[in-house]
Amino acid sequence: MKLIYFAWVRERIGLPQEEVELPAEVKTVRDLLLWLRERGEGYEEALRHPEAIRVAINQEHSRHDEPVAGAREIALFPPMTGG
Amino acid sequence: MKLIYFAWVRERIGLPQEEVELPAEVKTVRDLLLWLRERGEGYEEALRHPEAIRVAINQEHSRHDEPVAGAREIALFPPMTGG
Amino acid sequence: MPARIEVRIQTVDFDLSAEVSTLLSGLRDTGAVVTFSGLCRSEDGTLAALELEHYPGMAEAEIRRIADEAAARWPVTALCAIHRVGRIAPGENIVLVIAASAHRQAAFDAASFLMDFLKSRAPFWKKEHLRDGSEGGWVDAKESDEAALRRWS
Amino acid sequence: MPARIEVRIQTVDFDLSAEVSTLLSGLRDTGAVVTFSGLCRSEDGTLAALELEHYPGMAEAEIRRIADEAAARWPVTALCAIHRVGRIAPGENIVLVIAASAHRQAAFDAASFLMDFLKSRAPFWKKEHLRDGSEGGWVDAKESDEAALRRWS
Repeated sequence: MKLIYFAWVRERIGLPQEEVELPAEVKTVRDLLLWLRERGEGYEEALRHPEAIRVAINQEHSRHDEPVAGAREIALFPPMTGG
Repeated sequence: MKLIYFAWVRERIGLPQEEVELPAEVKTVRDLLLWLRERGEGYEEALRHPEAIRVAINQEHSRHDEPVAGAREIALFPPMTGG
Repeated sequence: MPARIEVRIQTVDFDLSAEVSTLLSGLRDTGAVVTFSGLCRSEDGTLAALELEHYPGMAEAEIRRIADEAAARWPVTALCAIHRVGRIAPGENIVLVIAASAHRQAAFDAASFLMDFLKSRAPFWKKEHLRDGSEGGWVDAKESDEAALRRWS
Repeated sequence: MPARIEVRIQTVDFDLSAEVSTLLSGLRDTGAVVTFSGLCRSEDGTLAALELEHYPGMAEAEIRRIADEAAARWPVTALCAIHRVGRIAPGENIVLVIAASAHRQAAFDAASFLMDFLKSRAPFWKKEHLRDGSEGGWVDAKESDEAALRRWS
């Protein structure tokens, strides 16, 4: 599965994107954030407050209780500040 | 005193403007409209429904109960349709 | 700093970009610009032109009073209103309002307020000329335009 | 007739008049056009530039979803949203929204709705670069922008 990061999430993790294999126990967006947070210092810094992270599955906004099964592309980013 | 007419008030009266001497009993805008209505057929046609006529005294909107004393210029016109 | 206010009545057309950039030139801290352009509709192809009449002197003064009121109600950096008069063909501009502010809501509100009051308070009148050569007569004022003023009181 | 909808994300600047006239070309019965331009503020002269990042693919798709929703809610004839990305200096345009309709209220509402949702739902992020050479950091989302969405529900 492809993970994409934007803005300060990208800067703190230190990668614009990566491919990951999710373990079976990662079922929801929230599970994904908590699992990622254990992957190293940059992840821990980016995802310290997982509730503040916005997530899009296949380029559509998703809530943290939505399932990740079958997603091709999941993006993590801060609240948007366009316009 | 100068009277100015616009749009269909001007067309029905047949004049863009005129100078008039108001008799002493014409005290308010409403008095003026009723007095003018007696001046001929065009006036009668223009001012048949005096409550529909908008009036400006010295280039500011005025109500029909306002006094006309001291006005330099009084304009009569239909409701505005600009914009 | 007081808002920059520009009011014009003219027969010639105007250019949106040129008016916005002139209005904003040298102004700092403008983050939001809302424009409203009112265009002459074709009325399903029946209209040849609108003829716009105004009360010279009062029209400018009344629009300026409306703009001053808008500038007192919202933190705008600049306001502009341009109204054309004379003969205007379908598709052409009739009126332009511009409101600039640091933030978007003030710009939207000031532009909308200016248009609502301009429509029902500024002394302009529209007469229709139809494509079949007849006069369509003077456009009636709409109750909905009068009603639109109430939301600002 | 369904509304004409145009969505673009680009690094280059845009011209207001050109975008409006392209959007409206050949459209009948448009009597009201509202535009919103969002500009980069100087922040009292401290800002050198904003850097705009976006999520390619999703940004276009999300703005189009917002525009489709606006077209379903108001009788608009055309909607346009252009968002710049990359480095943008104070005074330059960041975003443009255009809403066209037969009547003014629909055009004002659709433009305001589009901007409110674009600000809080379209995946764009701003980073500040300061004139003293330092990075000002990523701009924080404002609670007031989130609150602005509630008036449309």
